[in-house]
Amino acid sequence: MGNCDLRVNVGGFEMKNPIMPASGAYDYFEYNADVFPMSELGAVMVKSVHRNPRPGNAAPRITEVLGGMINAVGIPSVGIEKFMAEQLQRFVGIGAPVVLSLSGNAPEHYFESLEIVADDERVGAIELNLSCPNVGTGLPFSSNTALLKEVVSGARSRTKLPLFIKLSPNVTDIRETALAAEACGADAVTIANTYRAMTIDINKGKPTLGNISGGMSGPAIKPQTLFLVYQACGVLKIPVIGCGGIATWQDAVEYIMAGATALQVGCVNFTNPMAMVEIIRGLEAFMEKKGIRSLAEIRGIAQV
Amino acid sequence: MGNCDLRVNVGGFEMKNPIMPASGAYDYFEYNADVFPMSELGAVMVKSVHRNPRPGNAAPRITEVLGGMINAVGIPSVGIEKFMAEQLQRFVGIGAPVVLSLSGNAPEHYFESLEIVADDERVGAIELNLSCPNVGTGLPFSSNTALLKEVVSGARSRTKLPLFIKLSPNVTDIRETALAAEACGADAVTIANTYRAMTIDINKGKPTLGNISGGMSGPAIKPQTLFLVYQACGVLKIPVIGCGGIATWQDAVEYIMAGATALQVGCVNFTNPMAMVEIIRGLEAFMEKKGIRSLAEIRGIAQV
Amino acid sequence: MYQTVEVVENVEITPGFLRLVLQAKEMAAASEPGQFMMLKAWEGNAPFLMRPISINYADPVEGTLTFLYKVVGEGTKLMAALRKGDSMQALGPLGHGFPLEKGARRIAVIGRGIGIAPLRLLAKRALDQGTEVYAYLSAKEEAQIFDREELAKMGVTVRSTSDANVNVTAFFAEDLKTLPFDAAYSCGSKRLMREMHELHLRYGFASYVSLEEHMACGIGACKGCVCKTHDENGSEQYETVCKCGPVFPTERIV
Amino acid sequence: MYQTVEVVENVEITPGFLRLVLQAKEMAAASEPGQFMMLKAWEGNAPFLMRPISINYADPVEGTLTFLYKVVGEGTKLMAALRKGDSMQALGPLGHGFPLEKGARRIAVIGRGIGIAPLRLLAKRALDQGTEVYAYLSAKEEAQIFDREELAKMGVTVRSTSDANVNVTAFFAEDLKTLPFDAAYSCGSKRLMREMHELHLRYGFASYVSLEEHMACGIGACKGCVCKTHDENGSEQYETVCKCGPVFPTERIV
Ligand SMILES: Cc1cc2nc3c(=O)[nH]c(=O)nc-3n(C[C@H](O)[C@H](O)[C@H](O)COP(=O)(O)OP(=O)(O)OC[C@H]3O[C@@H](n4cnc5c(N)ncnc54)[C@H](O)[C@@H]3O)c2cc1C
Ligand SMILES: Cc1cc2nc3c(=O)[nH]c(=O)nc-3n(C[C@H](O)[C@H](O)[C@H](O)COP(=O)(O)OP(=O)(O)OC[C@H]3O[C@@H](n4cnc5c(N)ncnc54)[C@H](O)[C@@H]3O)c2cc1C
Ligand SMILES: Cc1cc2nc3c(=O)[nH]c(=O)nc-3n(C[C@H](O)[C@H](O)[C@H](O)COP(=O)(O)O)c2cc1C
Ligand SMILES: Cc1cc2nc3c(=O)[nH]c(=O)nc-3n(C[C@H](O)[C@H](O)[C@H](O)COP(=O)(O)O)c2cc1C
Ligand code: FES
Ligand code: FES
Repeated sequence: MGNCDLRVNVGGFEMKNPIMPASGAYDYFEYNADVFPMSELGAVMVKSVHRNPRPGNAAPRITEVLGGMINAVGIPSVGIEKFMAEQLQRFVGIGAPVVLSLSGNAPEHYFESLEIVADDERVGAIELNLSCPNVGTGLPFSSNTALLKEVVSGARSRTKLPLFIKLSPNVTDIRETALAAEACGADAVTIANTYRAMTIDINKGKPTLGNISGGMSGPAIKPQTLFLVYQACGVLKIPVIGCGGIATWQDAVEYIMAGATALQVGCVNFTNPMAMVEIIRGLEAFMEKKGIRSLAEIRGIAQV
Repeated sequence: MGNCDLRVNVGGFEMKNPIMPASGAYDYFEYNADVFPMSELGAVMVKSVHRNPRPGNAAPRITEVLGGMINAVGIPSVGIEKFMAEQLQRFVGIGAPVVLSLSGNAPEHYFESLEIVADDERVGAIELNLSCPNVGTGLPFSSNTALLKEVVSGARSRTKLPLFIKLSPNVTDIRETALAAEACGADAVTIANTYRAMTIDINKGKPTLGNISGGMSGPAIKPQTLFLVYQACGVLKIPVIGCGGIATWQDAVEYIMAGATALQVGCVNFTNPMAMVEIIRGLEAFMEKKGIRSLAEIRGIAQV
Repeated sequence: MYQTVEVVENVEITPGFLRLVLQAKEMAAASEPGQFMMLKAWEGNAPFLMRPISINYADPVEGTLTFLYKVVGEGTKLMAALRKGDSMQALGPLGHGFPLEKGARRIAVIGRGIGIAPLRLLAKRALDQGTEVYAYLSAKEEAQIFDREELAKMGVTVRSTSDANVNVTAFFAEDLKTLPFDAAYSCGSKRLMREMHELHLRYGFASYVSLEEHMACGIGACKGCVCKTHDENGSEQYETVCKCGPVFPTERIV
Repeated sequence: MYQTVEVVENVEITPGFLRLVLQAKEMAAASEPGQFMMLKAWEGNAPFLMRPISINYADPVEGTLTFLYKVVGEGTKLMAALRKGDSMQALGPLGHGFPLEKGARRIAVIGRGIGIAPLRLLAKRALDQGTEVYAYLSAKEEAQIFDREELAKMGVTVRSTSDANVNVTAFFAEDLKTLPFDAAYSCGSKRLMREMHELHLRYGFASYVSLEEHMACGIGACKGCVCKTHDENGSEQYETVCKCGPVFPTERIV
């Protein structure tokens, strides 16, 4: 190893390798499973921080499904003020840049949070989680192109940090929302958040989750998100961060061949705490074996 | 058994039990696995018949994924004239009513087909497959509400048979398309067709399927379609036919509790040819055990 | 710790219930009573999540961890198929277990059915530090009153019942009339917890319960496994069962 | 037929290749050479699809079906874990196998590696009706020239090679110079098929190949497993490998 270059540049955000956790699917600092140093990762992503403190949803918050899980955690949060004042400091010196995921219930929430963040130099990039299903119409922000544009434009004017927009997969055409984010100044789009889903407890005759429905993630949804990434990469100029069901280095290669620049690993971290490191090493070994010197050589080659 | 009533009425279409195959996922007459008589089923659904003869897509047409499969079969068809003249007759006397699924590349295709069908009395109901991904914008018909309305209204004026509209799950809000179908005169909606998805062959650096992407189905997508059915049942007056990943009687009960009136079993027929009969018997046993006399007693009880 | 560990033994002790022994030296050395492990006895992604199972016993000398488990679904069914020499994935020890005061004179451990599992290591540690242990055990059937002999052999005073009409906490209530207890611990039944909590209110001993919630990560990362508790000011909050628990003082539970 | 069948034997014959014998009386009685079965050696939905495996041998007296298979992925790995007495799901016999003319004097069976599997039952049925059988077998390694001894014992004239520089069809070409063949059958290699087809064009014997495609249903219902063929008028069409095939005359293949 060592001959191949895993570095990627995600809209101005430099990563030594393309792997970072997906927001909410690994809380590296406080809740470290202690299985590898965070410095191995291309970046560390924090669980979405809400504008205001929130308790999150009632239990049960998770349920298992074939090849994955549904969560209706509901973004419990200390709120952005407390996060900046008390928690961010702990990420300093971990050997990987930090991406701060922000969430809100209204466009102003994102704007206020960004003003509080004030381009803090401890933050490497911002990801706007526009896929929270509890806003206005009952649809995520990013499913409403007009609202999406409003938030992205407003956010862009309030931060100089690399700005990633995390999109919902529950849209008729991901190219429309991805292009809208690009047009409004996003540096990259993250595709995608979880898929709306539910299970029913047939003995109780009621939805299993406290919140009725939730977001499905895991290897079972990978073929769907992979296609969204493929579609978006076909029309975008800005980089795409692939996120959905990545469990192995082979999955990572599929996403890169579809056109993704960086990758987020979500709930597989729960079922294999070593997954991210195994993916990085597997990518390296694959490149070595195939004589690939940089990821750019294979990025998007599956596009027809 | 015998005390419980599995009969359902789907917008005027009577079924002795709620189970029928999903279109294209079991070709009962010609390609019978010979594992049970068709008369056990609530109805028999034929593979979508296209307006004109079509060869279908290039191989590979299918690929396996975790908990399901992706198909890009592309509706090979003898065309509606030949179907009516040569094939329909073979379904007469099988002991279950026949639902004829129609597909097309343009609204006129559906209209012409319905004129050719001419409310033939051998046909029990019509299902319009409006989820073929090769039309106009590259999106299925039913993802475009205006086009959907045009087709459903036009179809309604051309047939007196019970008319089912099969919707695509790849929409921002299934309630919008379901309500549009209802408003234009559909007798029921079938939710849903397959989810767009793909896999990439990392050794070749190319999409696995000949058609690049395809439609994913199977138990892995059940939690997503179940939620769509739940959402649609919350707003519709007409019945919903649930279709997505049904493999066991427990799945069937989940769909009925979400509000579905009838159910279609798709690709699980391939992996367990006895699945539909096992589901019917399991439903019966469940009702018996719980003292449920008719499916109406549990239909939609999970709605909150 | 996250390791591939070897199965030393996996035997059915009564129909549908097994004892699993794993070779896991460092994990055994680190284990505290009331902690649990996330276990995965299969390859691939179906079932998807690891399964939380309480540590029944940890032998730091042999370097083994013992679990008692009930076969309820797919995950535990696959676990039951493990044979000596097979390997599996294990993450842990996890969570905050049963607090045991150094100078405690006497404690009660109260469990029902498979909920008896985590009590054995607690009893062992208590006895080792000179604390007297009384166990009140119940189950649907005699054969499901797990560890009764093991506990008795260790020196625990055991009272048990499989009579549906007898509350095992009644034995505890009886003993409380004559004996002072510093703490009581329960697991496996909401009713046991409530009854123990009532006695706690009457007699003032410290009272702890081990809770269960569906878990994804087991380490506090996913926020999926919450229960409602009272914070210091008495207002309600969510706490993770895996990280803040699984053991909570009963007065904190809402 | 779709049945739960019992494993009589499942043994590794050379690393990575196994012989599976199933007790399946009616299926064995119905099996024709070149047909296949859809097999599922696991419960649940992962892997999802059944796996198509050619019938290597069918013994109507013992009521057994024999398969030869290579471990390539998850499905065949799970199949390899089957033990005597285990049960599995089987659907079949399926497809149109090798056409064997009643009065045929002499036929050639040509296979490479695991592609040799379906030839044994064909040879048996041919010999039974008094047809002479010549087998031309090749593989990467000697140990992968399956059924060589079985075929020889049955009375088949066997020529084989594991030399990468030798084409086993050259042996066939040699024999063709002196012996008339009524038909030839190949499986397991596109190159073998092409070479056999060329000889067919030269010598005029009937020439059949068994194809493989990824399959979902195995019975013609899903239209997933197509290959391109020429129809009677010479125009191109798709046919299902599972139902119209898996055996096709080589001149029909596009
Ligand atoms: C901290 C803790 C300690 C536990 N200790 C033990 C023990 O020592 N012995 C024992 O037999 N069982 C114990 N359990 C319960 C055990 O985790 C479940 O019985 C097991 O996960 C069921 O898995 P399954 O696949 O067999 O069942 P399924 O019902 O198929 O499981 C489906 C899903 O539900 C979850 N689940 C099901 N039941 C429970 C439950 N009661 N608690 C949490 N999640 C559940 C599973 O983890 C899985 O995600 C404990 C649970 C927790 C939370
Ligand atoms: C008619 C027919 C007869 C066959 N006979 C034999 C036989 O006698 N012995 C034998 O060893 N193999 C045979 N095969 C190939 C065998 O079906 C595959 O090797 C097997 O399905 C691989 O499954 P897996 O889960 O181990 O591999 P994976 O690669 O994990 O399978 C993934 C998917 O690809 C499919 N697949 C993979 N390879 C093939 C292939 N070559 N052909 C068709 N589908 C494939 C699987 O069915 C599955 O859906 C036959 C195939 C066909 C179509
Ligand atoms: C328990 C859990 C919590 C999550 N919380 C968040 C969150 O706070 N913010 C966010 O943007 N995405 C959140 N997600 C979505 C993930 O970041 C990711 O988009 C999704 O899980 C798909 O990736 P995966 O299939 O690899 O898990 C969460 C996912 C899970 C499973
Ligand atoms: C191989 C295959 C072919 C299909 N062909 C059709 C079709 O012709 N018309 C149609 O409306 N749906 C078709 N479908 C979709 C199914 O009818 C069904 O909507 C989908 O598979 C979801 O159900 P399932 O998860 O139970 O398979 C097809 C599905 C498969 C797997
Ligand atoms: S299981 Fe993830 S926080 Fe408890
Ligand atoms: S595998 Fe379904 S048609 Fe051949």
